[in-house]
Amino acid sequence: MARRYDSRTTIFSPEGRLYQVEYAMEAISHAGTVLGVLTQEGIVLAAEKKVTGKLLDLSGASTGGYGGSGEKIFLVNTNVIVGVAGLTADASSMVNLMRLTAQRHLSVYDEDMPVEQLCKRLCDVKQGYTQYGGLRPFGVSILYAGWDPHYQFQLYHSDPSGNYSGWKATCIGSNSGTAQNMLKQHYKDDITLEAAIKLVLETMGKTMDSTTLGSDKLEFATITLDKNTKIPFAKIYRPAEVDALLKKHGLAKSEDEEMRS
Amino acid sequence: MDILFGLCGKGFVILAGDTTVAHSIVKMKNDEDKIKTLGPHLAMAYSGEPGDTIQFAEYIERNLRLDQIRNVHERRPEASASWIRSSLASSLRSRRPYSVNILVGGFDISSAAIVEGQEELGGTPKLYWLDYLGTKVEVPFGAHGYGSYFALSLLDRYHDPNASVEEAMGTLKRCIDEVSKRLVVSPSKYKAKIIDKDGVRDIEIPV
Amino acid sequence: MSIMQYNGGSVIAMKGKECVAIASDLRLGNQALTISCNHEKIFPVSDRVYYGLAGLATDVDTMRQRLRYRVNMYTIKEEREIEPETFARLTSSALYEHRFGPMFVEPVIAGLSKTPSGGVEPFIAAADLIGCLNFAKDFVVAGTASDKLYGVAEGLWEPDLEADDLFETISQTLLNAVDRDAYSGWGAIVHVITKDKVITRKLRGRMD
Amino acid sequence: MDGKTAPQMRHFNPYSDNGGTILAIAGQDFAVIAGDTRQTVGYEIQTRYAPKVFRLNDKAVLAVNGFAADGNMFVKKVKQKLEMYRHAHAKDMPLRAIARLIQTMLYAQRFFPYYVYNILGGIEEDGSGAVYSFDPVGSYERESCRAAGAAQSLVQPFLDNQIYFKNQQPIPGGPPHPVHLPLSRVIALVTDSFTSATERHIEVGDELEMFIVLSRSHPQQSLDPRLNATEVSTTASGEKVFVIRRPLKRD
Amino acid sequence: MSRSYDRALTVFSPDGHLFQVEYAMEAVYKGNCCVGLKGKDVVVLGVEKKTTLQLQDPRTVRKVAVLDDHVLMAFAGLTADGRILIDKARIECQSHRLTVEDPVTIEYITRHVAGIFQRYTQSGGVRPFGIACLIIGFDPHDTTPRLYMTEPSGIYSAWKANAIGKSSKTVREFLEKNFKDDMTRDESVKLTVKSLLEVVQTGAKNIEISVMDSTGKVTSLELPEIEAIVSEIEREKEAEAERKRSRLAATAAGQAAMTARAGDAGPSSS
Amino acid sequence: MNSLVSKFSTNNIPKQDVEDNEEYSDSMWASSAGYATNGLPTFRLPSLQQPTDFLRLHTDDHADPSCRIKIKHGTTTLAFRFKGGVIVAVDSRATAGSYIASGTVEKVIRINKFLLGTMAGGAADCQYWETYLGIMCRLHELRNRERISVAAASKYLSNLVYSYKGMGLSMGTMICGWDKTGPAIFYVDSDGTRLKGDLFSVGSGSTFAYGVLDQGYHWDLSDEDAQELGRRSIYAAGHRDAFSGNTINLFHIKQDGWDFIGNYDVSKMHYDGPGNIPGAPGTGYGYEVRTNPEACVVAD
Repeated sequence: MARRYDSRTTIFSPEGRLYQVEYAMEAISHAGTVLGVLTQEGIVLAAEKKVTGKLLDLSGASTGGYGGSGEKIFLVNTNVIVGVAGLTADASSMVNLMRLTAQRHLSVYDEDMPVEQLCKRLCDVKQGYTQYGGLRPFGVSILYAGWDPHYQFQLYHSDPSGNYSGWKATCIGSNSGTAQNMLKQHYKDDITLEAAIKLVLETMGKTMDSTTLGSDKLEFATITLDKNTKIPFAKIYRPAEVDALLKKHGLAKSEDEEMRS
Repeated sequence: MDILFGLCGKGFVILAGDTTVAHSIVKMKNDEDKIKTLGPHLAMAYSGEPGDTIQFAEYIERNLRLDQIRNVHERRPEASASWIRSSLASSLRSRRPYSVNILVGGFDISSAAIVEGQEELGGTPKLYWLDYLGTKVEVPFGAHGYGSYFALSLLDRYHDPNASVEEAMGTLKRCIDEVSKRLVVSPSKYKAKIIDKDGVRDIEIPV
Repeated sequence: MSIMQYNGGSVIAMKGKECVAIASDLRLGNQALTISCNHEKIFPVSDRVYYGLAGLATDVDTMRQRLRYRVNMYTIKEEREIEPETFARLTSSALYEHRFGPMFVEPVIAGLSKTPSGGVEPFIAAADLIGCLNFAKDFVVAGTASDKLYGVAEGLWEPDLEADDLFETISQTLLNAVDRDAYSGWGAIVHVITKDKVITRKLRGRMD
Repeated sequence: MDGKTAPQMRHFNPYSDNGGTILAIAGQDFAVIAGDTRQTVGYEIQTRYAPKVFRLNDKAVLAVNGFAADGNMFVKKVKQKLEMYRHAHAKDMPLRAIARLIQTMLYAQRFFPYYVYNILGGIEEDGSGAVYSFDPVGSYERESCRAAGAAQSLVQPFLDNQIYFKNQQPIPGGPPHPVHLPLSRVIALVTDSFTSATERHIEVGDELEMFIVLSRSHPQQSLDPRLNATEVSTTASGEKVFVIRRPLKRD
Repeated sequence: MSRSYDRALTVFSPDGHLFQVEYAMEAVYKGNCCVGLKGKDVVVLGVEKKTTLQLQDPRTVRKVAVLDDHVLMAFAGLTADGRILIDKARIECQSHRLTVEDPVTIEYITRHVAGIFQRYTQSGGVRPFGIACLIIGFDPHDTTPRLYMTEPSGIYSAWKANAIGKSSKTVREFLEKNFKDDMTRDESVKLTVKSLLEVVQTGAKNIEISVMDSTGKVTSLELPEIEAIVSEIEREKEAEAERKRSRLAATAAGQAAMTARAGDAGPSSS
Repeated sequence: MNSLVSKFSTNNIPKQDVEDNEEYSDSMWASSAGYATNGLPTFRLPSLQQPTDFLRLHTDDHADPSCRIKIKHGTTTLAFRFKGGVIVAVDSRATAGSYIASGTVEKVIRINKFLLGTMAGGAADCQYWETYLGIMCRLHELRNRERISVAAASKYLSNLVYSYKGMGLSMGTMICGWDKTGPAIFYVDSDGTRLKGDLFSVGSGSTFAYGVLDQGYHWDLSDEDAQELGRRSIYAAGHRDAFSGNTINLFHIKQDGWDFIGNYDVSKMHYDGPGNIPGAPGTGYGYEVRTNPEACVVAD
């Protein structure tokens, strides 16, 4: 009997809506903001961490690995990084699938998977979870930032319905409306990477609930091309690097503020 | 008995193949095109076991076409050739493997293939030699069939990677002439295709 | 003609003092016919692990793709570089998966493993085509010239060679061995992996 | 017809492979001819002492490898002919003549070959060291060094490198590679070659038997006593032949 | 079998409805309006597209999909469903060529798509596709334009002109009124734009037009071309309105005169 | 089959019932301690119905790589006639299976000052029979007081090996020389084929040699160009054929007999070419070396 309900997870409402999908999107609007800005020189990705706490052990991120804390921003392949907003568990499952998909492509074609193709492949899976019984939609929106030789740097946004589209600058998660407006005002087509980093940090600063920015609440990454080899290079900042960056842009919380908090 | 040649020049690659289809001692046809266009800047010449050749070539053709319709941009020659290789390699361990030898010629127009200082070429010519086992290797020139035993040394001597189309066709002509001169049952006619930044098209072999 | 000889090619790896070297010839043949003189058979896994595959070229390619897949997944999930020992086990199990229809390749692995004290320990290994590992203390070989490689290496190799000497030893071993093998040669490539860098050099080998 | 009347074995196989390795190196005025003494069939060792290297006369030593029975018979016949030659000409047959004799003897068996690989080493009439190598049906050439037998592919490339200096560039400005190596170096190389071959080939081992033929023009007419060599030459005035025996691994 | 019955999402209601299919149609009515229209030797697809947002990459917003060299498709409804369906149709197009060499006919591929639709109304554990499609093109070796429509239920039908999606009823009525056989290319395009303007308030920038002619060539109209047509239509409309107004005035005047006269003649039933 | 052939053949078939003790076999025409030779050499055969099958079973390493007796194989040889005489060029590799048994084989057999024979196929067969041919040519000279013609010498050899047809001899040779008629080349093989011609190449690498040779050949070549063509063609085969290579031996036959032009290392030809000699390109023959010299500067 239980199956009966299971299988009825994603069905049309009399108005032709898929409530499950809409609820999933709703879940995302409460998630930590993820913001991406595309430039000719590369892409900047930043994310707001929600899982914070004094006792959280972040030593793993500061010593080994790729950086970040493994919550919001992930390396998928040498040419793609993603930022996720929504259910963390769903996101890990998606990230794993992305990595496998990218590796499978690499095996068969001997090339890094083109970004849009990867994004589309994952969206196909997401769509499947909105159409087949016994499944609920994935509760994640994803920003894909990557490079391929067909369209150079690209930034895609996908949502639980399985839709995706390309963006010059966009934002998902809580307060994404505010951020979107800021981006709209300040984004220029010829923005430099440096300016984009500044724009991203400032926007994050405005959108995040807390008044101050710090590596405990922010994940940050860029993907650029190596000048000599022309091979994409993804850099997910380690906490110390994030703090240094914030300081450089004058957005770090000052010492006394830190004392107080 | 099929004979295939392929050679890269400055900003183009040429594929050529004989046009004979033989069955037992009979020439069934002498104007068969053994070169398939696989994309806007991609073609492949194939030879091998009769039946397998055309079946495999069409399978590849349709899949790459589907790939392109799906992804809008064309797949790079390297990736296409790798995919063809994967197909051959997995077929090798299947119940009945395809026995097809292939030359893949392509022109890579993606940003990564534009050579600094040679932007006017619009990309890089690519030629891949694949055999029925799924061996793949990028070569400046290549040949399949008995022709390779005569042509490879000749191309070592005469091929120029910076040749103009006319010069390259001259070199191709040498290969064809050599095979006509030395091979016992040599084909009478050949067809050639050129692939450059403007796409794939037939090219006349000089007489 | 054995299927292992179809495309020709040979690989060798040697241990040195805090360094390892791995080298291969560059021929790709179609039996007696030489198709390419620029066909590398050694692939990097990380900055301190390299491996070479001798045998049927199509399986070399397939195996390279499969190993890359597994190593990339390992690296991205574990968020650290794979150790040479681990890679050897991974290669072995990947080969054994095809126990009853083997991939016709013999891998040779060379790398530096990290010791708990922060130093490095040279590591080499080879396997047969179904993944039986052989951890040697001196050198390992594979390919059509393997018997010749054994002979020369046995005569030239010494323990605790420094990087430069190791380079010279492996180069001499490879070049002289492949010169007596009809299916290997046509140039060679050597990688010497040391603590701080990998030195890669192409050798001027006989072209016949 | 014939096929009915004359029964025959379907697979007549008179051959067997008895393993082992032989090696000869020619110096300017000497020659070293060596072989191990293991005799095997498949994975079995038939004996640990079966000589493969034979003194023919004071200037020629013949090493045979392959099928031991064929080899022994062949050596016997060569010796027979040399003896007859000595009777007819009152002198030992010169080395290059022995080489040609071996060719014709082998080729006479062209359609039922001896399964033997021969290496002939010794001193030519001009006093130089020489090595002749043969295939089973008699094609031969004069060389400076040659390995044959089970471990030929292990030993030969090593010798190419060490004797012919293959793939070694002389130090720029330094002396060129020597054309001939001194005897001591050659003996060391031969010993190394066999130790190496024993390490990596199951059919090689037990004992190394090394013949050294010194030309009359060789500066020393005896060997370093440390080498522990036995002289086996028959005349005091001619070329000198020595034997050195060394143990090899017996596993 | 019983299992798949159990798990079927789409089952008959006691009064014989397949509610999920009907609801899926509702999703279609929420989608962008698409118009398909056949001319004498052209076939036109017009789509209402959402305004590309300022920061969006216009390349990734594609409304009309190429199924094969000679087949185009537009859909209204759930975008992700559309993408999946397009993919399935593309595979079939190439697969058909591979098995029988010939390209698909437009009816064949429509039937195939409809078949997929149908399966998703009957199979266990799936919901129907929330889209309707217009498929246009020319059959191989043929110069007759083709236009088909399919719906989530699995119905498909051939049309001279039709519309799906938002306000499709209005547009269809408009087309029924204004369609003429054997229209030229320009007339066909113009009518398509005109019909879309029935629902698209924002004008040219939200209209996408693809024209396929009998050689199989597909042309996507550029924004200025559409703008030109829109303004022409607007001019005509104005002229029409003007004429109407004057005619109305004339009629009114006439009627007034008539009334005046009728007043003389007494009431009548006209 | 072989027994039938031997019954009806008019050829001089060797005696098959030679004594078991082969030391009396007539094949030993070399001075076997004073025993002279008479007529054709004879050979010992295994006492079997099909001696050739026996031989094939035990020696043909192409059909069965595991067979024991590995007869050396693989070769590229070529010879061509032009206005300046005959160019003969050969490689020097001998292979047994995949093992390169020798890189210093003399594949040009110097029959006499005016006759050269090339060697392809079984090394021993060529060496033996061409040496034997040398004896016959000398006898001819002594008997007839004039040099044997190339035609006669090649015919003699052809008849000789033809009489062993089907027995498993393997030989493909070119008898080249200069006689009264001028330069001449005859191709002779163990099947009994004998062909007069201007240009031949024999051996596993011959197709590669032809590829270069045919394209560069014409009658009016200068001596230097002809030598270069011979050298370049053998290089081509050495480079592409696994069973050819090591060194090139080049001969030029002129009116006054043959000249040995030189011995060239194939690998050196690839990287550096033959050096500063007339007719040579001045660079290496190698494709990479020729087309992209910068990329070829590598360490050793």
